[in-house]
Amino acid sequence: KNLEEIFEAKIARDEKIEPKDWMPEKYRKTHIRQISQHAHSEIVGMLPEGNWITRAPSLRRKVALLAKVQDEAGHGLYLYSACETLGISREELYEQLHSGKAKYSSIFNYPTLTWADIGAIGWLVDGAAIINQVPLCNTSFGPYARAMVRVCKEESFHQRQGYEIMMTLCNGTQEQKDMAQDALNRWWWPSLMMFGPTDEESTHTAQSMKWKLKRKTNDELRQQFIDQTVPQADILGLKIPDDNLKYNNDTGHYDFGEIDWSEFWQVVKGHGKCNKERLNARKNAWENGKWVREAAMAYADKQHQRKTKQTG
Amino acid sequence: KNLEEIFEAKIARDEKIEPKDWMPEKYRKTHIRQISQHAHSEIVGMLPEGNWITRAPSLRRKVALLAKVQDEAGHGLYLYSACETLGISREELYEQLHSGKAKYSSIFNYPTLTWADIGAIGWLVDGAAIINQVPLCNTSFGPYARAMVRVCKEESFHQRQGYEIMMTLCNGTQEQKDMAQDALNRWWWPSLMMFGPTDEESTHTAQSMKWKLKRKTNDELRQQFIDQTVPQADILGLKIPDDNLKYNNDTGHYDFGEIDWSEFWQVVKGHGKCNKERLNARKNAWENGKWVREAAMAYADKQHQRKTKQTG
Amino acid sequence: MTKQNLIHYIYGIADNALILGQRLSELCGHGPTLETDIALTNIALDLLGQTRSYYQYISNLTTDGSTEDDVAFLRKERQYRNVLLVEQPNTDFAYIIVRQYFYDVFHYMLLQELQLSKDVNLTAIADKSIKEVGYHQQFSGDWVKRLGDGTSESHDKTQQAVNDLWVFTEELFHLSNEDKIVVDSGHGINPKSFKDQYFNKISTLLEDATIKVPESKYFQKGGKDGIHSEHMGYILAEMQYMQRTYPDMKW
Amino acid sequence: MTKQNLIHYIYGIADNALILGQRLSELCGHGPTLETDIALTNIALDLLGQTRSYYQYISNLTTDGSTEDDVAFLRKERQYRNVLLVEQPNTDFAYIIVRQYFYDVFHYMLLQELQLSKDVNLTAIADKSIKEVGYHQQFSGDWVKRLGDGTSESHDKTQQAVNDLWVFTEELFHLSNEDKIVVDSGHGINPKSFKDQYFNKISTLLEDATIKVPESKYFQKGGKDGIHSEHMGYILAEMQYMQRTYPDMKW
Repeated sequence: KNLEEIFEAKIARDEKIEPKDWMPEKYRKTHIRQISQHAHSEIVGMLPEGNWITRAPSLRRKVALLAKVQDEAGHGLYLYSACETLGISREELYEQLHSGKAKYSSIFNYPTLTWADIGAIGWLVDGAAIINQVPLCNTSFGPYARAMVRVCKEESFHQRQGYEIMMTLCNGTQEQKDMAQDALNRWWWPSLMMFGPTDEESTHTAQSMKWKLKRKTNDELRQQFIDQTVPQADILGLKIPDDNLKYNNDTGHYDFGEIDWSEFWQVVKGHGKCNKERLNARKNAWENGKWVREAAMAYADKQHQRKTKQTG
Repeated sequence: KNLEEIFEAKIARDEKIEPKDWMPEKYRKTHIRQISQHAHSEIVGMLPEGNWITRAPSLRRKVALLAKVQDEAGHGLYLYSACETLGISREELYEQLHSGKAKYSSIFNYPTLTWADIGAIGWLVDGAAIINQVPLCNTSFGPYARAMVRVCKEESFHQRQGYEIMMTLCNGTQEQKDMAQDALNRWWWPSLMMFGPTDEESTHTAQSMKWKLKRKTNDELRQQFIDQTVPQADILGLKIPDDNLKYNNDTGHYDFGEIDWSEFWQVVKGHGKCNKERLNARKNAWENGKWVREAAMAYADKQHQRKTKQTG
Repeated sequence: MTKQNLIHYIYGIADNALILGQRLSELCGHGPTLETDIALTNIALDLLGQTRSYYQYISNLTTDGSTEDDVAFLRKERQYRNVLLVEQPNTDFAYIIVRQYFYDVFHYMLLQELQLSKDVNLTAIADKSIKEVGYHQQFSGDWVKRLGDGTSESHDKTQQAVNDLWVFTEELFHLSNEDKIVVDSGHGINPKSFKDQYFNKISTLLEDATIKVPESKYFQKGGKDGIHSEHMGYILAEMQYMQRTYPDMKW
Repeated sequence: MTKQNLIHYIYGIADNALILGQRLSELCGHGPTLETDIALTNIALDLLGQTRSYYQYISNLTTDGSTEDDVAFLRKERQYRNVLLVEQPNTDFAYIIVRQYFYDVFHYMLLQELQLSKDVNLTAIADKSIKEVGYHQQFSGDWVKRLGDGTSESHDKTQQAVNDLWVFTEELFHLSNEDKIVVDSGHGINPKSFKDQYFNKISTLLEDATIKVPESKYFQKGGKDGIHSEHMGYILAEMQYMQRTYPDMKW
């Protein structure tokens, strides 16, 4: 009981909880769930963008995209490491991903169909991610908070890069502009869904608020995203695909149309356009890599034995 | 002894040897070797042209190429069937191909690099094949002779089609004409090698002559091919890549330069550009198809048992 | 109904034949036996032949001088109207056969109806094609039975292919708003009229092949609206390579 | 030496970096571990960065206003001068590592010599790149040892990869007649000067990794003369897709 009070007090004082500190089992479990889900999202998120690396339209864009996807691998790495401090191995985490037990962000179950999708993902998906993630830089669990500081810095670079791709397209030929509009049409609603179900439908929120895993509700964050993004679309000269979108002078926010929650749940439940492909790609990478990981371990063992023999 | 005399007399009278007829073991073995080598060549020969089906530049050409490659599969089928009448199974024949024991025509170990290669193969490779094969329509072994009648008819259609591709390119843009010339440059010498080593180096010829597996020597056939092809190249406006090529008024034939026999032997011995790919493609098709063939047999057995149960 | 509506509608049929023909073309020379290699190539040839008939008709309908090859090779991905089913990869022979069977049965029923179109060009193509497609569905149906009721390995692979491809069947019956105009005019046909018949037929054969009919209520669509899977870009990069790289030439 | 000779020569170096970078790009997101995924992507990034430097130099040398992207994406297959080694497919991780190692060791020795070129642009690129390439050969060499001297499975796969890729090593040292002009002028370097050193180095490491050094006397070449393997067409169809499909646009 005393431990729990110390723990609660620490959080209340905005001090970080560190892996060696005592923590309630539920805190540990919730953090494993959230951090791993976040790590998995980075890793699965490499795939839709990775789909365009070999077809990027210029060398400059190819290099930038490759570097961006690599950053996502890096984020996955920090986040898995943060998660491992909670006493779970990377293998177990992967196992949960591959078996479907652990989730990842549903946005990555949509296909990337044109080059403009690479712009739209940077602009919208990374934009939404940042809004979700910035508050986590101050979350209570130290390793997660520190990982998020690095992640957020890079994400905002990615977002600018995505927006710049969109800008180039919108300053280009009519065909390029159409491509940009089409990408916005397809990514807009899924991006809004990235903030999760409406507050009425959302679970865990109170607890997460206390642990600073969450500071605003889903609907608040979604509204923030819309308010931030609409003017950016105006600058691009693109039309957001929502006939009900309208600035509300009374609230100072944009009103917007109804989200198709049946689509949201369909994708979350594993029936989106690319759920199967994404998971298969990850599973194949892992299974095909098994012999490589085993070789590395066997070699390290042999080297170790050789050394101990020499010195012993 | 009597049997052998009857057999020899039959051949001398230009009668066909049929599978049920007595034949010397060497005749059987030689025919299995040659017919299977020919069948394998058809099947492996599907691969270099098959490489361009998905990239054919027009629907008409795509359909024609697909049909042509299918014809080659058909030729393979007749020839394997002819070979099977000599008491060897298709599985054994494939096994010989896959293990490298049986050979196939070395020409198919060169890569198809541009669309013009499809024209050049039809024109030159099928052209050379016809010259090699026409005499076989009168060979002594009945099933082989009859298969060759069908094969030759289709091959000459293929050759005209290939020449027409070359003609279209040569009547096209400079880029297309260059493409045609480049293909001729790469396929000319390998085509000359299709007639095999020079007569001095060639084995089996006397025996093969007697059995009508051969009516002219390698060098005679090669000369016939050159004499026939040079004027065709002139019509196309293409230059044959041989500075020593020159019409000889005395002989009434074209003189030509030295063939690079070291290349010939390198490819025959398995070290051509595509030997490994071609054989792997065939082995993979066969190995990946194993479960399909087993399923078909299992199903046929079940159907048979069901029928016998019903009637029994 | 405008000419544009009609062209749009025809793409919805013809692009299936093109893309499935392209997918089958990839297999030429790599089949499990020579006989199946030849049979699948035959199907590809029929489909590509039909594609040409449809595209030649479209080429006649357009006023900009587009040829059948412009139509085949010079559209952008978002302009192709094939269903997602036909662009699925040649994962293994079970996928190839199940994909084919799911398409063939639909295709046959579609052509039966299309024979009754007001559009004489379409009925002519349908008349010419239906016999071919009858053979296709016989071939693929026989193989579904062989594989499903063959060995336990082939059964499992077939069940897997059915499970994975089932989600693409519903889209075959999708009609865009533009399509509806063509249907209402009597030129197009409404596939919903034979939807039950379709699912009855394939379910019966699957059961006969000892394959469990999936019960998923989730289906994928998008292809008919030009929203394809990520496979499509690679199909097109390869298929369009020559026309894109050497524009405005005759071959 | 003409400007054309020099451009031709530079393609012979730069195209290797482009095509190997492209091959490695295919792997991004599919590595056996996150760490190797990141490391291979780093190599790809370095190679593509070097490619850009070379192509920008070529772009400056040309008088027709070609940009680095025209040079990268708008040549025909026969105009690419990369060696066959770098276009070989990502068959498995052993192939990827062995291909990389065979290339990296050559690349490092090449850059060492290129630092002594008369051409200040080339020496500048070599100076900038050599440290990166030093890391590459360290990484790939370490992995050859891990895989060769790891498990029996990894040993066999590595031996297989070495056997299959060995035939492509000799071509690294091939000089076309045009190249010779550039070498003789002091701008290019003659790789034959370090050929023995190369084969000694890789043979020593292979033996260290318990891998048998192949004894084949047959080698493959052609890439440097634009005669590529059948893989190359598919690499280009994919890589050039956007530039071919949407000509003359800015991205």
